[in-house]
Amino acid sequence: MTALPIILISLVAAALLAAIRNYRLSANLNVLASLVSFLCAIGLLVSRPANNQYLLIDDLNIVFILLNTFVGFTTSVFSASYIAHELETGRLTPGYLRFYHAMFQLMLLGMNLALLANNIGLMWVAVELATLTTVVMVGIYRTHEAIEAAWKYFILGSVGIALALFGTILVYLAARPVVGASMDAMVWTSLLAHARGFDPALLNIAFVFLLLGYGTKVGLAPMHAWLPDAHAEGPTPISAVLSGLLLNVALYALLRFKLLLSANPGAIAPGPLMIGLGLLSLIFAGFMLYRRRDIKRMFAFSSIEHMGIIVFAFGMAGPLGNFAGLLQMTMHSLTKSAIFFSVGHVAQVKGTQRIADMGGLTETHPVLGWALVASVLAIAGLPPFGVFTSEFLVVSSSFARAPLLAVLVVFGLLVSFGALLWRITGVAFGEPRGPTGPVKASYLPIFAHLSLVLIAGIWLPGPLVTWFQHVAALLG
Amino acid sequence: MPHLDFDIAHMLAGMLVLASFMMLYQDRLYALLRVLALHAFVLACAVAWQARIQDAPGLYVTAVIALGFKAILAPWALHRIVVRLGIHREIETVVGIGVTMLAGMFLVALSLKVMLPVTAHAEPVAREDIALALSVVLIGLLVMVTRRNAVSQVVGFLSLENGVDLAAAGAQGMPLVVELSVAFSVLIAFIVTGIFLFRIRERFDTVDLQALDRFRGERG
Amino acid sequence: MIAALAIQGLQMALVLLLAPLLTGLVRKVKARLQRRRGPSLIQPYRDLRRLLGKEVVLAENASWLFRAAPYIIFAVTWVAAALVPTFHSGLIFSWTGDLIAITALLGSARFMLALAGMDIGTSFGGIGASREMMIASLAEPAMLMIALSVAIIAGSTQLSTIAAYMASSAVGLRVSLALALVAFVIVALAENARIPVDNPATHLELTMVHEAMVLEYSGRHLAMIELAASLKLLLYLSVIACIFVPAGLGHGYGIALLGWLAKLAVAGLLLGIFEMSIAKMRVFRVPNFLGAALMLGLLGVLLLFVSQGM
Amino acid sequence: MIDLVLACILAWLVLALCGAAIAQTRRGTALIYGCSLLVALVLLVTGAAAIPAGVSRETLPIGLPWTGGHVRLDALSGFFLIVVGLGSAASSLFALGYGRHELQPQRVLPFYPLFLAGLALVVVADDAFIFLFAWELMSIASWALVLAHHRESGNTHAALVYLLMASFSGLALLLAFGLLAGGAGSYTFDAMRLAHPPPWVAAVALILALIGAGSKAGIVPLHVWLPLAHPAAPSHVSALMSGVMTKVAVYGFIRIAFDLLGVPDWWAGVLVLALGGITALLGVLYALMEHDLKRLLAYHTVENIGIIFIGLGLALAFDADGLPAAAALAITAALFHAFNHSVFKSLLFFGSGAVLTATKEHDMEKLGGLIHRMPQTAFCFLVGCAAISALPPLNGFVSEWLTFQAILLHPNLPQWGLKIAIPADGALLALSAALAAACFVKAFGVSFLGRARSPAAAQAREVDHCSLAAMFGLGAICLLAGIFPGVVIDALAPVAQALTGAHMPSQIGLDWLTLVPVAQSRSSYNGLLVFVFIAGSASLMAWAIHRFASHAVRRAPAWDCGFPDPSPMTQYTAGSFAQPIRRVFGTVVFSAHEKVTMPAPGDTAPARMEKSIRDPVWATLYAPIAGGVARAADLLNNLQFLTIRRYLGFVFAALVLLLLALALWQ
Repeated sequence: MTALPIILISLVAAALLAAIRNYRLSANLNVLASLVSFLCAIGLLVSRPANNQYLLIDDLNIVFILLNTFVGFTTSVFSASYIAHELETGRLTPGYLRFYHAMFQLMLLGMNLALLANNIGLMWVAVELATLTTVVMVGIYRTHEAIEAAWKYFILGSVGIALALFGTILVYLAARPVVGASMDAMVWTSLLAHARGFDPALLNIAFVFLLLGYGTKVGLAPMHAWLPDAHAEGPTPISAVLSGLLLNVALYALLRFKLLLSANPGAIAPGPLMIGLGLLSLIFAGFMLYRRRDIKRMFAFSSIEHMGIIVFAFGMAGPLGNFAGLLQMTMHSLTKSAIFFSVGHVAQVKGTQRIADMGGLTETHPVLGWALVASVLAIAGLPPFGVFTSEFLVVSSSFARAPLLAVLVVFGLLVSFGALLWRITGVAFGEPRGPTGPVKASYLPIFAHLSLVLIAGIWLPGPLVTWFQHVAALLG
Repeated sequence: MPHLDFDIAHMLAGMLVLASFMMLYQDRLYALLRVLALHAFVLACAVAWQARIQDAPGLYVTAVIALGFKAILAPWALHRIVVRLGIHREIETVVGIGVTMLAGMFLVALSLKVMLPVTAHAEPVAREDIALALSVVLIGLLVMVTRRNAVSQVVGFLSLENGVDLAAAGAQGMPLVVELSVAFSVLIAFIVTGIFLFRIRERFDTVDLQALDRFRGERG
Repeated sequence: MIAALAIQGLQMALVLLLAPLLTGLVRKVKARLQRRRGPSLIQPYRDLRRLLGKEVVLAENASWLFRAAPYIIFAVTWVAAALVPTFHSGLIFSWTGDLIAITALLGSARFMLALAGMDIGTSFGGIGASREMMIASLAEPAMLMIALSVAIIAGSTQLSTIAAYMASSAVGLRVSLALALVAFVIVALAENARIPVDNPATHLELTMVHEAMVLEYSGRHLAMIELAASLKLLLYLSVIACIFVPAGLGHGYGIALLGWLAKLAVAGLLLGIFEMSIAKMRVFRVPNFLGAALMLGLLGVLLLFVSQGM
Repeated sequence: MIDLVLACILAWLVLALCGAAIAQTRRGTALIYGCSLLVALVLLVTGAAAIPAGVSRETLPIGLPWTGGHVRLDALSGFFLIVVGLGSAASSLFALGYGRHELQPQRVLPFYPLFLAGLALVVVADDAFIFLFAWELMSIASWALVLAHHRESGNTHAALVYLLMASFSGLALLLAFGLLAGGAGSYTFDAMRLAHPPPWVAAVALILALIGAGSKAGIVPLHVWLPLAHPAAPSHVSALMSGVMTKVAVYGFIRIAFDLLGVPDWWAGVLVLALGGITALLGVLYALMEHDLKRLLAYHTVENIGIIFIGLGLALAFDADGLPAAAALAITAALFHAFNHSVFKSLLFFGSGAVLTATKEHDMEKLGGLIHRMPQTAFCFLVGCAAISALPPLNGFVSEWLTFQAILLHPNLPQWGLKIAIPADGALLALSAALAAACFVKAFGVSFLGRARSPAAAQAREVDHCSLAAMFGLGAICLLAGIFPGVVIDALAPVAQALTGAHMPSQIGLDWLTLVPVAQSRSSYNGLLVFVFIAGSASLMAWAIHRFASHAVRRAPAWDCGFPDPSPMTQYTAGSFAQPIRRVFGTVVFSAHEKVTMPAPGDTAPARMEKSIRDPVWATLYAPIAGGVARAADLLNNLQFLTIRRYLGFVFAALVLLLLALALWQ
């Protein structure tokens, strides 16, 4: 059993999808491919392959891979029903759909590769691939806004990428004297093994570049500017993938490099930097939520907010902090993609993304409306959903150690909660507004995600916990 | 390593920084493109020289890419775009040239200061090269920030990327350099062949980013 | 046991019997001071008999509450009066309620009376009820403050114990007690609808409070309410007597009884003189008047809390 | 024992699911409420049995993986389980009738049992996670119930404010627990009990607990959500929120302040006393200014919470000064009042619910004369009014009397803060009690007495038997708890013992069932005798008069000093009733002022009188916060509309700054 299939499947699927004209067939194929790669990921759980110079499976990234492939699968299911509607309304043409599906698989390929890579160079290439594919996906509607969003995303993204590459090179430079001028100097496993001998000064500079470079893709303020528009203007499945997966991938990269730094005694502690950026993003996004008129853009900002919390948690580190970070990350990508699924259908019903044109959803579309309410409550960190657990851990564990920071976090949480609650009350309750036609929604993905989050909120399975704890220990 | 090799490598890197400064100085589009070509040419030389002194054949490929793609193809393509889109030739800069130059100076100083504490056992070539590469990157970013129109920003980005390449080449025996530079070239190809510019061409009469920004979500 | 029960019974009978007389006395005093002969002392008894004999004229929309209220009001007041040591401290049932409970009992009487006032739905009833509650909202806390300061001094809220303590020499002269007495007098005036707060003798005036509430009552109902009113007056005077001039209590029934009667007579006299000597206030100056009482009471308590010596 | 409680909670959760499933069906309502009633009764009995019985605990495989879900049933939890069980039983019974008029049962039935489950779970939770989990669950469920009639104006706003404040309280408690748990994250209450934190930690934790629990209980100035949310919910839910949920919040405070934190400092007592006193007075004043029946009741909840916290503050003060007996008296008074309030407040909300079903009105100015149309409801409501106004011989008086006794108990505490705070609270308590009486004369008099002010009120019909049964039941409890207070006090002895290390002397044995807090010579009260005497003498008198004097009755038009007015509009309204008190207190507190425009003689225009009232808390605390957030949002929002170049500028700036920092750091 090796990790290769995950990559290959996507590759092959992409090639096929580029060829197939019939969009139903291609949609189903898309779903199938995603499902198979998810199964492969589960296979990895069963028997873990040996690592080589290029591919790596360890406790840390297997979490991400599973999550990635799972959400990829559910998203493909959702996208099947979504694009059908897009075709009816004529926003997309079959020609574009071929492109769309192919790109979808390439995107998954890029992300999975980035997660699997045992090689900082390979990882960088993969992240770039993911970026490029998502860029064209964002621009696919070819409206003014879409193009501008894509352009913004592209420019900021490529600058970020460039900075990340510079950082990567610096890491290599730091590693070379110790590991020797060979491929090993770019391989995670050997890097980690020798990290303590690296030149701290170089590592520091490298981390600054990597933090900003990959942080741009994580969507941390002040590098966040691309994220809201990309979420708002792209097709909703892409928004779901962006929030649910791409941010995680970038975050994963950051964590990897954080490992290097924390393994090196001389280097600066990465904690404070991450805490600072995290708090900034959290509070900034919290305030930005209030003036949003576009529902997808609003939830994009909520993603920034949550990335802030997660980065903060990892910055606080410690067994509790890291555990909370991992949990929060998992829960966020499940919940947020669920939100985007329901929002996508809502937007299709209402024919717009303007919040002002939505209202009384629980009256007109009870299932959809309550699903949306539930997922928003979940993302706001209320029980019985999983985010509550993680935020509980973040706040309580950090208050004992750094009261002021915890108070700031609480402040940010309250601010953003106020905005989300205000909006969702308007959308889901009160007098119905906007078109109230029936909707051909695929509830399966939504409820799959929600039930997972619900279960996690009440009871975390033992293996998962020990595994998270192990990773948390890894992250120091 | 022989002293001469080091000097030449150092000199080439320095020239790259110089080219970046020229870029900062230019306020006319065509001239800017020429400087870009020069910039990429210097880079090619630097990389080739590194290939020679590190006798890493892979680097020659990078050098060739730099020469062919960045020094010739990209400037030419951008030139075509400028002509076809009839972009007005002056680049309106945000702040005066003088201030920009000063900022550039400051950036160079900063990068040197940052790189200084790197301990000696990363041998001098690497250290100096990285320091200069860092300043090239920063100046490239500065160009992007201080120029208003898209083409000049793309130019800025290219120079930034040249800096990264310089660093990669300077990092002795770095594997995957070729792959990375190829991947990067793809990125640039994306920009320069400019699906976006063409799409934008369909939509806008100008590639001035402010025109782009007029269609910002949530306005109105 | 039997004796104790008998004394308790005697007390209840006495207060019931003496209450109208006291009212008559006050009226008489006022009349004399106005150079009128005035009605005879037993006039209130005659009024009561007449009222009891008459048929009741009920407004059409009077509810059961309107009819039940007079009996409840009377009973509550009577029970309260039965708990006050008049001529004998340590009545067998005196521990049924302390000073606070007595205040609260009178509160329940007022509650019912105000509701009865609102039952018919006339503007006068409303005026009466609303003003009564406004006055009470200041008088009752004042009363409780007095109770607090007295209780702190005597270490008990139990009237018998208080009286015993006050009679003993341990009291000495205390500022708080003086404050309490002044406050108590003010409260008593307000609670019994006397001048300057209210005028028991008026009708058809927008200044009336108590009379406005009972405007719709007639016959036996009115009799009950009048009786309750005079009981209340008697009660307040006896409480003042047993707290502030406990002399005579506990020197055998005869002396105590005579002492109590004397105190009542003096109090009635003073009340009459006082009522004659000042004018009635405007309604919205009453709050200041009562607020003063409340402040005095609170001041007394604070003094006690702050230093035990005063 | 605890397993039984868990079973009840589980049953309620299952019922919630069923509720979601069968809400639309014809029998759904009856089924859900009926089952909830049964479960509630079981819970009630369990709680009652748990108080004398010792501690019983259980660890569930849920919650935080490495801690597990700890639940624990001790005397305190047992007592509050009684409150929860009684309240939920009564409201379920009431809802059996009331719920039939619900237009959208699917918006109520799923959340009602969930709410009950949350309430019960908070009380038995024994680690921070389960506690907060249940705490927030309770908030969410009630939030959904507040939104049950989300299309009525103002309800969505109420729900918004409510959940916002709820999560604020949750976060405050979270911080408190985080502090107590320490960096290692030992979240079980047992660990916290053993953890003797340093004084400043204890202090901060106590203040946070006061903020967290207080804002859920409705302490001024954190009460703003309460008068909005409680009335918005269906009446049986309002009863639960006002009668039970606020008590569960009180439980939260008691659990942290008395159980987890150990012996407090004396200033804690001062703090709680001050807040309690202010809350009591402001609550009743708000209520007096209010003419919406349900909102008036909600404000009275604020007042009574204040009274409860006065008791708790006294207990803290006595505890700090090492006077366990006194502390026991104070906390018994507080708990007793909590119980009483849960009873009569539920009763009153049921009454308002009955009025609502009968007239579709909860604005008092449109009611009146209901005593003729719905006599039984009127009677129960009257009992509730008398009880909440602390009139003997009902239960409200007993608990307030006990609080007074506690105030009187130790005038000579060493600290000056307490020397001032305790008597001041005495005055505030007395004032609020008197004002409460005034307020309920207004409430009952305007809505039930007099003449009907609207056709709806004139056509009102008596409500169904289930509702009446619930009301009469609670009314009976008001009376019984009033005339047999000894029973309750003895039942509370183990709780007081557990919290303060002492308990009040046993009451049951005393002759005539008298209530003697400390000593016969000091103070005593006998509700039973008072009741018997009043009833006896009243009926004796009535009998005697009807027997020997006259019993003739003639119905005639109202006399009204000779010129009665047929129009019911000439009656005293709630507004006019409150006018004197508004003049006396309102001008100071609410800067209330009236503007009378009297037309010139001969002018036929109607005279007008406008009154304006300003909510001091909202104006001085919440409006600025809201404004601040809005301003900040507007300010930052500009960052959404920059050019790409500027965004690049941010990245550039960040990079340069970090490099600079690095350069300086090295």
